[in-house]
Amino acid sequence: MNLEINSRSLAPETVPAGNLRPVIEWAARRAEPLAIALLAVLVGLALFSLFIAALGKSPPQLFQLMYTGGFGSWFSIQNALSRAAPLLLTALCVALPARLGLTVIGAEGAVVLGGVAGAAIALPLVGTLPPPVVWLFMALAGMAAGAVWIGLSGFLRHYRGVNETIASLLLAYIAIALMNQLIEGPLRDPASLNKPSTTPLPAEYMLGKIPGMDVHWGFVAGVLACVFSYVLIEATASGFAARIAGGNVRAAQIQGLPVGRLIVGFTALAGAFAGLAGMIEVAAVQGSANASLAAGYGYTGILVAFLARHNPLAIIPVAILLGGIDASGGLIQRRMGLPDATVLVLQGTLFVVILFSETLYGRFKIFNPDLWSRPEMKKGAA
Amino acid sequence: MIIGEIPPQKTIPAVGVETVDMTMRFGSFTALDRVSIKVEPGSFHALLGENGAGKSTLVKCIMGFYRQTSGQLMVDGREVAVASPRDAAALGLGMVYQHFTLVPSLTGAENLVISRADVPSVLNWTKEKRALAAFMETMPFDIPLDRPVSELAAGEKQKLEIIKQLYLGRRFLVLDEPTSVLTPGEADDMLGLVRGMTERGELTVLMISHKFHEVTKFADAVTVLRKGKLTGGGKTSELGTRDMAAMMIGDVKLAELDTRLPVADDASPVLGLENVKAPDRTGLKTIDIEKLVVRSGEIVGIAGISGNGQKELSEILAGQRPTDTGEVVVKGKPYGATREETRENNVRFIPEEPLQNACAPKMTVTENLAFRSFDVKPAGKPSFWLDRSGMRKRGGSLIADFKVKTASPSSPIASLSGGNVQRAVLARELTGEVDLLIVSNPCFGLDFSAVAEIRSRIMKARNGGTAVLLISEDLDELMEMSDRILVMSEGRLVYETPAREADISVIGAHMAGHH
Amino acid sequence: MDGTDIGLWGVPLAIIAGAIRVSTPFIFVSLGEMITERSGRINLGLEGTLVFGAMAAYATAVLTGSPWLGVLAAMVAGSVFGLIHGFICKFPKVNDIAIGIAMMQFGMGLAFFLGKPFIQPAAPKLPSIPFGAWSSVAQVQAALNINVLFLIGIALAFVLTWALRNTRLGLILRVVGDSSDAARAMGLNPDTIRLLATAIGGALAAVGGAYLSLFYPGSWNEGISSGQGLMAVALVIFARWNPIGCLLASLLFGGAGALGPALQSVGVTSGYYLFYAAPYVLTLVIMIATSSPTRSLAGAPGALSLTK
Amino acid sequence: ERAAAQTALTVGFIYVGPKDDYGYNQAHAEGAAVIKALPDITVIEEENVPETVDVQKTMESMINLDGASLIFPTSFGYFDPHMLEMAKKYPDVQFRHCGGLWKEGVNPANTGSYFGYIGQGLYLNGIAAGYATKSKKIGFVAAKPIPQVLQNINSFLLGARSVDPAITCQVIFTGEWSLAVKEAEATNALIDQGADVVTCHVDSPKVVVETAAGRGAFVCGYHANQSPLAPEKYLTGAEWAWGNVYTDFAKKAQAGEKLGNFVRGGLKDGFVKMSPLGPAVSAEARTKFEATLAEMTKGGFSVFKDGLKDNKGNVVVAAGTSLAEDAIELESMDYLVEGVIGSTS
Ligand SMILES: Nc1ncnc2c1ncn2[C@@H]1O[C@H](COP(=O)(O)OP(=O)(O)OP(=O)(O)O)[C@@H](O)[C@H]1O
Ligand SMILES: Nc1ncnc2c1ncn2[C@@H]1O[C@H](COP(=O)(O)OP(=O)(O)OP(=O)(O)O)[C@@H](O)[C@H]1O
Ligand SMILES: [Mg+2]
Ligand SMILES: [Mg+2]
Repeated sequence: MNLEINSRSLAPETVPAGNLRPVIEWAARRAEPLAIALLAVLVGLALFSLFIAALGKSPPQLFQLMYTGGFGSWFSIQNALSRAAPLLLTALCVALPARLGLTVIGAEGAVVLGGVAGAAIALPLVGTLPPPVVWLFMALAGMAAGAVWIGLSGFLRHYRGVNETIASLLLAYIAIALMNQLIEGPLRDPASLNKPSTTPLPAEYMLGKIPGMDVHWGFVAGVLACVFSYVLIEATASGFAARIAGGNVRAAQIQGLPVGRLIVGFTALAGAFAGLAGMIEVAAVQGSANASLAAGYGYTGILVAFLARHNPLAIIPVAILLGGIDASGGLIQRRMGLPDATVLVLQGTLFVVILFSETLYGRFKIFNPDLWSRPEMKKGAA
Repeated sequence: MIIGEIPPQKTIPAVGVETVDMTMRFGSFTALDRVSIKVEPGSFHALLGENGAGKSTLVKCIMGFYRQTSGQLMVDGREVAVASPRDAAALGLGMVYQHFTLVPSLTGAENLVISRADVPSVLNWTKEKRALAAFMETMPFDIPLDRPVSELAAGEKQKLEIIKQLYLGRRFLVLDEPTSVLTPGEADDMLGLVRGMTERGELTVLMISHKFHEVTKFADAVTVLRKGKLTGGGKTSELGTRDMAAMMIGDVKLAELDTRLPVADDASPVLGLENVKAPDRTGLKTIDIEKLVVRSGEIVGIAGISGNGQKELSEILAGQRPTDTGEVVVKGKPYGATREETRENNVRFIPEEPLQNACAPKMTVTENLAFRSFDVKPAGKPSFWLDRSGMRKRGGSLIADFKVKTASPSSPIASLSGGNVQRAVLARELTGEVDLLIVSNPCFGLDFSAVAEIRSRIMKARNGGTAVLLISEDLDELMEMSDRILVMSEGRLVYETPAREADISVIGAHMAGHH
Repeated sequence: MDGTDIGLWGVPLAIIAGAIRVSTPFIFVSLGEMITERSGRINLGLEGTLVFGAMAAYATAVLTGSPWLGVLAAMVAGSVFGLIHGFICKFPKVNDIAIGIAMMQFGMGLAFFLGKPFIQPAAPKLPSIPFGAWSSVAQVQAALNINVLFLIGIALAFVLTWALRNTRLGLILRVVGDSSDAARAMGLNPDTIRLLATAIGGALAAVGGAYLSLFYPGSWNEGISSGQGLMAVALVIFARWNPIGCLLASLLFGGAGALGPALQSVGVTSGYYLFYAAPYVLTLVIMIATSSPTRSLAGAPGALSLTK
Repeated sequence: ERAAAQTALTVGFIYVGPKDDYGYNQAHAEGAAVIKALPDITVIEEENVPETVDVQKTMESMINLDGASLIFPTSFGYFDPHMLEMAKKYPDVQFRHCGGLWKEGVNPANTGSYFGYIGQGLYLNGIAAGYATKSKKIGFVAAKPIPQVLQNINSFLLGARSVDPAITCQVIFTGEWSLAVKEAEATNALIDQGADVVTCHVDSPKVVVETAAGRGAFVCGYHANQSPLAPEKYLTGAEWAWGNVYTDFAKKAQAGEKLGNFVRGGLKDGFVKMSPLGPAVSAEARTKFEATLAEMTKGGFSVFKDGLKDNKGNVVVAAGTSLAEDAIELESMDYLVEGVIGSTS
């Protein structure tokens, strides 16, 4: 099957001329991802409704509950934001390498080690330094650990030719083993009885909540990281260089761009963000490093990044959306008697449909100025 | 059975093809407009036209890749409906593509057998090999069939493509720019053998080509397309090159090469390689360049059959391939192709297949044009922020200067035609001071007006003092452009000659490894 | 049971026995992925297919009383997953790696959802053949109590090796995997062939899942798979797209997985998390040792996006 | 409003895994099902809730959206910081946590912990195992070396040694609470080393029970009754009886009485029970099993006593002293006793 949407185009026959055209073109190109994503979400929800209806449950009730549980009240919104916080950072761990053409799926490893490193460095500092300084050290340590882990995948890819998707996955398994070994061995707080953990942070060393909200500072850190990444990629020369390398490594090399440094640098930065997510999990939620660090944030981040098409700003709404779906999962279990896997099915359906919708890009004439007129209309100077 | 329906008895196996008012539209764009051509059985017919004239579209309609919008196809005088390549094959129509369609990891024998329509589910290789050997007896070419195709030389591959079509019983062959990857010797050899087959009535050939000398030498008749319309044709014996060119491009004046300024005796060496060794891409052989110097204001051509280390050489120069020993020197200093060194020495690079090797296909034309300059301020200092409006302005003027045809500066560069991508890359690489230019197959697949323009730009740069290293598989191009020609074979530079005194047959012999 | 004490011999025995017991899912899933990748497509979602296959097999076996019907059901379900993947990836611009990850999520979600009622009931298990009857050592007897699927997996590896050279389908698969253009020029439709190859890959992965739920460990729950499907992609690269290589890599991986428990059982007790990570470390080390930035991977299908 | 809340009660249960896992979570879900049947009680449940901010939000959601006033977060990892955090925020809601160590004065008054002396059940398992073993080697598949698990391993061996002091127990840690293939491999490794009775402490004992029985070894169950999985080989099992505990909490909450903060109980209190003895248990074994059970049911039975050494040779219970089931030291056990082959890290 071959969708030839070109021919039955949706575009106006006349194309506005004059100075407005660049603006209209710009707007059309920007509108495309929004429109297609919206369409895909609607189709995904429709498919999921069929599934729910086939089980004899009511889709309207389900969507009503999803709204109530995810976004229907101030409490629910905060619930969604809390769950979104780590996803913002782990999604960046996938999106940044993706802009360089790398598919990294091992953010979980960086999260886990970032948490352990943050907790470990805090141990000797707590009590001697004020909390903000300790947080700084924890953040640096967590980010360094994550940077090493994902940067290693980038390094192996560029300098050794090892596939980064597989390497990062293997490294994630290894990281979890390392974490368990450390928290049950050298770093174990003897007082952590039935849940092996590092020594917990004292209450005053815990990263608090955003004033007026029941959402920890990790959310702010995540949003800032997304904005930072966006600016880095879109508005700086090194971001542009990275996009060239991601668009075509050979072209970047011919330009003399330091591709190796870019790959290692961006994967390390990506890992640093995931490591920061782990450190925040320790400093804002758990209070210590323990096996709960491997809660799957790294894997959900893959979903978020792909749905956001690796655009750091788009990660913010997508992560909140997923946080909301996740938040409503409990309510769906309790009120409708559906198992918790319902949310997984919904996420999977949305994920598949949204990625499928990738094929629609460039097909709608209305969004694609290249189809508005044949090249004959503009022949350069000739 | 009704007598009238019996097809006329054929006297020769070759198949004739005719199109009647063939029209093909892509959306609102008409790529072929009522084109009627007639290819007699047993003839050698050439199809000419600029890039985008519709040649490929026409043959794709014949071969069943496209369904024409309107018009008829006649095979051996009967109207036929060809809905798929399979239908075309059943009628004895076959095509050899510009880019090889042999499967590299399969052996020649596997390639031949699997392309047959009636392959049994389980192959009896002893039987198949015997049959193949018997078939090869009847062929004018001799090709080893038990090696993976990836190990064959380009000429051997092209021959194998033709053998494959004959093995499959095709008696009408479309050859799409069949000689672009061959040495002149190989090209003559191959076309001569094919011509022999047409003369014996075993085969009909429709060849797409941009090379007039091939057309004049081998074809019986030509058809010329321009912008989707038939603009002329006739017997080659009655047409001159000038007539054909006029039919192709109308009255447009071609860009002319500047007269070559003499190379000063004291011209300073710009690029130097000494005893450079590096593994090739299979990791089994080595590239070994004893000495290579390019001086300011000269064009040094590197000839060679593809796969003899030219790619690796350009990768070494681009810093993509680490060397085992030796170093690359530019203007007397070691050169590692970093951005700083590239910028300081004004080194520019035009690799082959620019969309694959020099562009980021999904980025816009403007962005692609900014690859050299995005990280410096106009004053030359490194810039941290990206200057988007400056980039747009610069892009706009480069698009105008180099006549890049694009729907908009913010279209993805992949949406441009091949020639326009090439132009965009030239615009980027040839703007500003250029002291060293490394070019690889710059005109591959382009029509002659585009070719003329690109060559004239390179020559202009040379006359302005740029040192040019031109790596090309097209000997005509090297003869026309170079001051000195070096031949590369099996990873080494095996022969050097000033271009004025060059003898094509000697160069060809060295290319083929007879040295 | 007579308790013969075999002491330290337990370690090599456990590794061999573990290789036999644990490797079967890896064999199937990696052979399945090998077929898919040989066609020029990559399916990263076999973990979801495998888990769904485990569930489908178990549920069918519970409902019908026949484990073999369970295996069949798994194959059908697995091929449906493969078909969905293959169908979606036919469309231009769709990224096969990303769709794989999405299908993994979808498959696991659906398996957990539909599998809830089957956690409790016990299903009949697949039979095994006592190849160890000659030995008087109980441990050897146990180790050689081999499931038919393991034997089928080994046979399959050899059959595939032969078929890739000597059958029409095998050659077609290689053609499509090496070059879409060449395939199209031959009148083959690469999308259709990749669709079928992905479906077969899915079916085999699901058999791997059926082995988990119906033989070893022989139970259905949400933790039944511990990444067997994800590892397939690594094993196939490791095996250089060669069926016998897949078999050996799976045996190696299975054996390495048995190392941890076996060492603890003979008293090597500290650092067991690190022993458990041995298969992953081993895979990574071998991948690093055998890759090179300047050479393309030997044996990699030319049309595969992963290796470009 | 307040008065209504005293009779109509909404109770929330949170499980870390699937609630039908034939093990830990199922035992709690069965308890929840018991109080679901009581009048004026609504039970709401959520499964597969990770020990992260998720569980905090789940508790809050149960409180805010469903009006829960008594919550049982059943996994150990829910206690600190998650439940404590919520307890501070919602002082009107009662939280009771399974297994945690609630401390007077340290932890909020609206929280508490409950647990059962299941180690005694393991001791009884050990007695059945001690009679059944011929190789004098028994095996234990354990998730992680934490006090609850270590106490179970030790109790199992000491029970067996009360039958024959020559018996040893091999332990293998899998490192995860639920990891089917590794649990099966561990079981096989134990049996390869000669163990002929196996028990376990993982979330879902189904795999261990089936694998061990499949290799011809005897098995003792844990968490719930697994005898249907291996009717011939199942000796007995230590089961939770959470229904009693939850009924007690719920009734008190409905009546507006104060709930206990530190609730413990054993066989005597109906917190823990034993699976019926299987057909393979000899008459001799049955006699000793029942005698010991009767003694335990009286209360004050000490498994750990009198100069007990760990497997590194250190004395861990001073000579002449004994630790009854309610001895608080048992809840921080960090050693394996003499006769257990394995180490705690
Ligand atoms: N599938 C397609 N859909 C839409 N437009 C297409 C498609 N394929 C090619 N084009 C259009 O055709 C033109 C490119 O055709 P092609 O690459 O054959 O170049 P060309 O006509 O040979 O030009 P040149 O002489 O510059 O090489 C572009 O303008 C492109 O927009
Ligand atoms: N699939 C397509 N969709 C839209 N336009 C197309 C498509 N294919 C070709 N065209 C248009 O048809 C025109 C004719 O293209 P065609 O490939 O036939 O040229 P050609 O004569 O073979 O050129 P070349 O010498 O570069 O091979 C091109 O300008 C291109 O714009
Ligand atoms: Mg073209
Ligand atoms: Mg063409």
